[in-house]
Amino acid sequence: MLYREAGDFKTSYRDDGQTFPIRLDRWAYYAALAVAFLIVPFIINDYWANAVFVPFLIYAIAALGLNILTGYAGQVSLGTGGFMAVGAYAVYKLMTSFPEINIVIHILLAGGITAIVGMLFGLPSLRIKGFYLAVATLAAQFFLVWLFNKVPWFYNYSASGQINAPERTILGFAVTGPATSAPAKYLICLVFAFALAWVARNLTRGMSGRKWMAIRDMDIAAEIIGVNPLTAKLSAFAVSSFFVGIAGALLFSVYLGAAEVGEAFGINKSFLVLFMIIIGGLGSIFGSFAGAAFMVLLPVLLKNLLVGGLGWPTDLAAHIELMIVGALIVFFLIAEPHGLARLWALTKEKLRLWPFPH
Amino acid sequence: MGGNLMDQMFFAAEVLLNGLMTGVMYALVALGFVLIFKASGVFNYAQGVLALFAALTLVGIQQGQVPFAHMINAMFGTHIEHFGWTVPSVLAILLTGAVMVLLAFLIEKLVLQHLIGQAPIILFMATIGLAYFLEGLGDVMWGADIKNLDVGLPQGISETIETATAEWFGYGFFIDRLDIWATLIAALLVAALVGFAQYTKQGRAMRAVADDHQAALSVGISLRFIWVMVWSIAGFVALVAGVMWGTKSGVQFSLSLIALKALPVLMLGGFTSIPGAIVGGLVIGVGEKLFEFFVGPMIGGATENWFAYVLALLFLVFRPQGLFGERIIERV
Amino acid sequence: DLVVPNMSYRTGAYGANGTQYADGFNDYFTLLNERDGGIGGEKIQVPECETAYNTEKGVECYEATKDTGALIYNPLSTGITYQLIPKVAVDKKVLYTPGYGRTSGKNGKVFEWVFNAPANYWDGASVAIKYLLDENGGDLSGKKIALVYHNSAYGKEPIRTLQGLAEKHGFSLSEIPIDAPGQEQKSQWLQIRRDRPDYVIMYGWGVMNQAAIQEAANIRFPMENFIGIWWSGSEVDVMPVGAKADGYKALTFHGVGKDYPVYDELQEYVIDPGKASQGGEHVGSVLYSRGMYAALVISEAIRKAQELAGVSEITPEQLRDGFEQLDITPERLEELGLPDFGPEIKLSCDNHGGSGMARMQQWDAEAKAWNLISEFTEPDQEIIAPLIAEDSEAYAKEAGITPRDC
Amino acid sequence: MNQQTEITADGRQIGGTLMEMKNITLRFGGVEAIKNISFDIREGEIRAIIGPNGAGKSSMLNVISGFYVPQEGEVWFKGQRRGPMKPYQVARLGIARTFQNIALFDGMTVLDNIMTGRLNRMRAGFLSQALWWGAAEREEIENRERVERVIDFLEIQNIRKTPVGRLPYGLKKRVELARALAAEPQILLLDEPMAGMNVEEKEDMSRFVLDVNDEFGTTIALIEHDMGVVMDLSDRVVVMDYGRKIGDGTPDEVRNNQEVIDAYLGVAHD
Amino acid sequence: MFDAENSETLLEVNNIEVIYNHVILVLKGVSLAVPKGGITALLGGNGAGKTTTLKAISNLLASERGEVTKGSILYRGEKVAARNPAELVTRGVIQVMEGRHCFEHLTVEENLLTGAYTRRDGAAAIKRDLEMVYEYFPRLRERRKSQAGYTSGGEQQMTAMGRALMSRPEMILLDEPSMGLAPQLVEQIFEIVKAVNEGEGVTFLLAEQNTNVALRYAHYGYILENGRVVMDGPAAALRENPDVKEFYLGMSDEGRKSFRDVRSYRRRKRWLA
Ligand SMILES: Nc1ncnc2c1ncn2[C@@H]1O[C@H](COP(=O)(O)OP(=O)(O)OP(=O)(O)O)[C@@H](O)[C@H]1O
Ligand SMILES: Nc1ncnc2c1ncn2[C@@H]1O[C@H](COP(=O)(O)OP(=O)(O)OP(=O)(O)O)[C@@H](O)[C@H]1O
Ligand SMILES: [Mg+2]
Ligand SMILES: [Mg+2]
Repeated sequence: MLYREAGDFKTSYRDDGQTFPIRLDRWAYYAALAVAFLIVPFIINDYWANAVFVPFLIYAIAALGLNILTGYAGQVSLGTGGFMAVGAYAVYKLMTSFPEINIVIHILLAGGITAIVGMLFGLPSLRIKGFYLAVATLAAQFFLVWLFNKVPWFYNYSASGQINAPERTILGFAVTGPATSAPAKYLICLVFAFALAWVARNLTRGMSGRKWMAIRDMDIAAEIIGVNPLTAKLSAFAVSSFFVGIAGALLFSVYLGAAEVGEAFGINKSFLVLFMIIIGGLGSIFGSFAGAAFMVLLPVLLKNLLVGGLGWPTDLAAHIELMIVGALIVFFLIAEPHGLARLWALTKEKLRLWPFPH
Repeated sequence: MGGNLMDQMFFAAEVLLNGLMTGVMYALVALGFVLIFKASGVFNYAQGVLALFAALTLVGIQQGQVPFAHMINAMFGTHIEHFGWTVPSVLAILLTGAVMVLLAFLIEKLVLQHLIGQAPIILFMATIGLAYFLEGLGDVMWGADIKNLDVGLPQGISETIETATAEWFGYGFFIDRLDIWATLIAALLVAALVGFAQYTKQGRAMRAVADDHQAALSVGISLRFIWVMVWSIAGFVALVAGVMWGTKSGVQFSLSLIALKALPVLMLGGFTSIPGAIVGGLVIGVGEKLFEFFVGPMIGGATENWFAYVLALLFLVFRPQGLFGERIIERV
Repeated sequence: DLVVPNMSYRTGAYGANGTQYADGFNDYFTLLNERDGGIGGEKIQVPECETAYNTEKGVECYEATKDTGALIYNPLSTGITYQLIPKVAVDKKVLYTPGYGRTSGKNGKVFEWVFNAPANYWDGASVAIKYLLDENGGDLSGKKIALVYHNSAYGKEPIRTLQGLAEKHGFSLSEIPIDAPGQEQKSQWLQIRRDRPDYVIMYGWGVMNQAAIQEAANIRFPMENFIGIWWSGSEVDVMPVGAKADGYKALTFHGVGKDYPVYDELQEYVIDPGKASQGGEHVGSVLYSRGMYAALVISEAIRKAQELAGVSEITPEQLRDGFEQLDITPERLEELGLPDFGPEIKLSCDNHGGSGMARMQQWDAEAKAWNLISEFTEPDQEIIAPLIAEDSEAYAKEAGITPRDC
Repeated sequence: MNQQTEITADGRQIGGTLMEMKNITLRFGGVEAIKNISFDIREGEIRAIIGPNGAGKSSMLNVISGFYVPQEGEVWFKGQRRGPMKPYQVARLGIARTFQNIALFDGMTVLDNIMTGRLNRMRAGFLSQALWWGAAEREEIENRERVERVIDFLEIQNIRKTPVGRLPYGLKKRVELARALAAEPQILLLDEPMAGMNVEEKEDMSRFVLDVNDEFGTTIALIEHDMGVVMDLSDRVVVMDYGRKIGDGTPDEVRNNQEVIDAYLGVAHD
Repeated sequence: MFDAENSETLLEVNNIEVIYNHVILVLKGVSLAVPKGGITALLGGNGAGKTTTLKAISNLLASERGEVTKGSILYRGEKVAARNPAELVTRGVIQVMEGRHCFEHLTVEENLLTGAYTRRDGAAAIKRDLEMVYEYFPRLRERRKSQAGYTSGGEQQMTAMGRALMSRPEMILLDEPSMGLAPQLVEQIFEIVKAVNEGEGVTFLLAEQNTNVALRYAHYGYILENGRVVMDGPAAALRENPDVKEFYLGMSDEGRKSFRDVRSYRRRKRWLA
């Protein structure tokens, strides 16, 4: 038995409610945190930051957000791209209108603004359910993109409608703008991802989380036992959009530095994030990270393998990459419909019994 | 001044009419969705890509392209492109139909079979995976360049209608001949499909499967057969949509994006209703054209992408299952 | 070796267009390598990286190649260009965006690392209007012109220029946006059918182009009065429409067809030995020529840089200097096997965009060929120059750049 | 109207009218599921509703819990007419229930399911929950203690952390009861709590129902098809048939009512 | 009258093990024999594995991520595992699932017709059987045009049974037919089971919680607990067994005991020792 919990007893309800009740898990978690905060920043370079770590962390935040809405509250949304755009444009307007205020506050405010917009578009969820709702959220996606493209105020009347992130600093280190160093980018995203994951964990283990899950699992019954569907659904939309808005703000300001709404926040973004949570695992915080890692890393790996390793022409590689990504998605869904998180949990369950089969 | 007003009205009528026709084109794509949703509860995102794949295959067969030529050339340094023959349209369509059946068979065998009883969202995701795969496959098989699709469907303004209306009303209406054909074909398709679903044994079995997979299995309905059948039909509908849209704007990647235009149509018509797809298509087509035309200029245009969705959304707020969708049975 | 990455896109919605451009770009460098052993004795490496016209993948490509000694980038995407403009200033890489990108990149005082010669979007708009002025005996007053544009940063670029020109020349301008991908343009073209503008100018890309040309044909809009920017004027845009596209016009800033000596050499050194990019399927097409032309300008700048620096293995800084002193004269073009292929390109520290000259081409559907129908024409700098100054100043302010002295 | 407090044979106290249904009529399209039915529920009693399938029993429960809104009639609770209310508002009045086709939250563990029963008693603000600071954590632990008591009571300690989806039917029913009990309701509505159970399990369940009624004085309204259970447990029985009320009274009265025998029991039950 | 001694064995379950999700072991060696023409009852508490056994027989486990890992199931001497559910239906085995599982959006009549899906003997024969089903369940005739989703529990149960009959089965696997039905309906359904059994010669294997009724109608019974068969015998014998009486029939020596008087601590079951 490699993985044991025998001897790991809880003596209070507080201990019993902690995030990693099993000691081994707790250690693994602390070790991962230590590596992420204390080691990676010193060895990261531009390529790793920009191609892997920063997008991974930002998408993990977005995935967390969508997972709260879809995985926990059961409301499928395809409007993630649009909400990310709200975050991006909000932070852009805030950055350029109040340059003297710290960027962290801007990013948080951008999340707040997105939360409000999210609630607005969440209103139909009271009537519309299932795939009808999913498709209805596309209205948000397309409308928001159109709005940011159309109203010049949002992009400060620039000729082409592109927005550019000016340089902003935290403690004297640039975190946005072209001069940002790789560790700075990485760290700000890491701090946000870490803090938000913690918040998500808190919300989902408490009463809010239970209300969301109740609505997800059986909305009528939830209402009859006392869950107010209005507040439960709207709060899910709000929290989810808050996360997604922050992800959008970071994506634009820290990662891309410049963005054009239709291109950076198009419908593909919505699907990408949805993929992440499904591959990672609906209703799982760990799954959001796992899914984001998978979807960010896979194309990079495949590209390096097919073009760099095998020397195939780029277009052939790109097409085959599409096929492989598609096939892998299907494969994963077949192998474990509940995502990487469940796969991991099952592995642990098996390890616990190992070497016995049942 | 009066004449001007009349002109305005005629023009509005013209926009409306063209909206109807465009709606039919959307409905063609939506129909495939409905079929698959009805029979398996699967929200098939890959329907658009299926249309692209069908159109690519059709052109490829028609022009005697060597499948996977690019890959073969890249691997073996050869220079093959074409077999050097062309295939008549009708035969090519039949062959493509056969390919679509084969594809349906493979999809069932490799994907759906393993996902029986999973949550709808999982199935939905699987179809997105499928969409990626087919998109890549289509490109690898037939190349990513823009292709011309010509199966002899006429295109361009119908001059008969233009001159006739010019004589009657003093205003020549613009109607695209392709749209007229699309309307005819769509009407035929819908009539056939409705008859099939409602009045045949297999159609009933298909609806049974949609309601309850396990129960369907328990009465001896072979899910595999029903799914292969439905996906084949959907593949055929995709082929029709692919031919129409391919004739209209060439066969290339963006063809798969028409799926996005079909979604609001579905919402409005109801995911499970074949006539709903048509009616939804008409409402969306007319709605978005009129809106773009009358309101669009005031708010900067390019409203078509979102307006259809907002229209469908508003509509759903009042009727959550769409116009003709099955009422959602809510009991505890 | 000199590294010139080719950020290409051969997949996705614009893959059909990107493929041809990328082939031309690759093949010209292959030619130099095969025929001359590179430039100044240095072989050119052209690692290709697929962006799928997607900004994030573009960033990934940039980051993946920038530490491999890359000198210069040419992403063929306005979106990615905007992404890279701030980055290249920090990493000190040259960004070359012929005929696309940020128009005000022309201002070398602000955009030290960006070059967009020989022409930009605003030049295109102005040249198109000049062409129409010529056709109408110098007077466009009272005429109606419609701009059909890709509803994105790229498509919106010419609006201000055209508005300025409309005011100056007294024509009326109506703007008709088309959302990507743009397969369905019925209502827009019905509107055009009703409004009967005298001319339609199009800034499109991808499937939008052919859909527009198809719709124009459907409503029997006279093709001679329909003018596309250079990104709306390649074979892939007109071929699907067939015979009805005959007479459609588009701008270009380089020659068309295979009637140039350089193609013989390409045949000999690149295509026949089987070294052509992707089998040489597209040699001679408009977009292929454009990719090749971009490669040519880059190689000339490299040559100049080597000459100035006195070393063959140059740095990006030296390449920038090479660009700033670049002078591709008609004679030089002739030497390169492309007589009269492009306008003279003479750049300086403050002018990174050249003269902005462009010419008109017209589609002959029967011969399936583009024909040049006008000479290189200068744009109306009176309108454009202030706009460029204004836009680059705004950028300088936003990004905290103090313009260089030149 | 208010009845006198009574003491039953086995020493339980039954108070005045707690809830009263007055002339309820409920229609679905053309179907009249409930036709002008009135009855009352007294504080502390166990009130059974019986009737053939499709009689409208569950619909009646749904009316009480506010899920169906009757076209006609009034619901009185604690001497006051209940205005139009959403189901979750009704729940807050202290009415909890179980469902005929188990309506547990399959994706959650047993413990979380039962904790949802307490959601109306947890008031911690959103921020506090997000930061797991102050009220949120305190409340969580307080309520957890109460829930643990319910868990002990129903003897389901060993499945606390199991996701309910995996549980066998009987245990699910028990968890559902636990969830309802956790809300510490005034009235507990049970829709066929013993369907699909064998005698042994029915005995267990009966014991729980009786104990709840006994120990907490909870009023119980119960739908059940097992006549043994109904006759043994309930103080009074309402009989419905095709939406009509055909009988109302003590078990003995009901079981000897010829109309009830014809419509429902089939044969006279012992 | 059915004669268990001389009847051939139609279905044989040999020592099967079933595992869900590769980890949850549910059946731990179950063996049964179902004689042709009889009514065999499968009794046992919640989670004993009755449903699982029936699903293993009709080969419906795959869609629930369950699999038979050991043992074999023979129907007319032929391995069931080799056949898919549809083929089993054509061979005469049909299951009425627990919880009814009607097709909600189909009308009652359409539901019944789906039962005839596998039949090849023509529309007239199907029509005749439809009439037969309406004879057995007159209530269904009244509701034939309503969507099954809106019918009451009893009507749904009847629909499900009628649907099974429509396939002209040789053997029906009936999973908890009495659940949630009014007492008089329970009797009625079992009367119908009996009538069908005697009239059409259909063999029944029924899983029931309602031991009382089940043992009154069945010929033979198996008691399942915790994935094992703990007792079996002719129904009459089981009815008299003191353990069965106490634990499954709720009788004590003095006759039926009241639910009010249940003891909190019961005698331990003999077989759980
Ligand atoms: N939401 C609804 N829409 C339409 N009809 C309904 C709805 N809910 C119930 N009915 C109908 O109302 C009638 C009463 O149903 P109800 O569920 O109350 O019966 P019941 O007495 O609980 O029966 P059972 O003992 O079978 O549970 C039935 O005919 C049913 O079909
Ligand atoms: N799909 C499944 N995945 C995991 N476990 C399952 C699954 N289905 C059933 N089980 C477990 O298998 C055991 C036996 O279940 P089964 O449904 O066969 O019992 P049963 O005897 O029919 O009980 P009941 O009388 O409640 O219907 C139970 O413990 C149940 O939790
Ligand atoms: Mg009921
Ligand atoms: Mg069972």
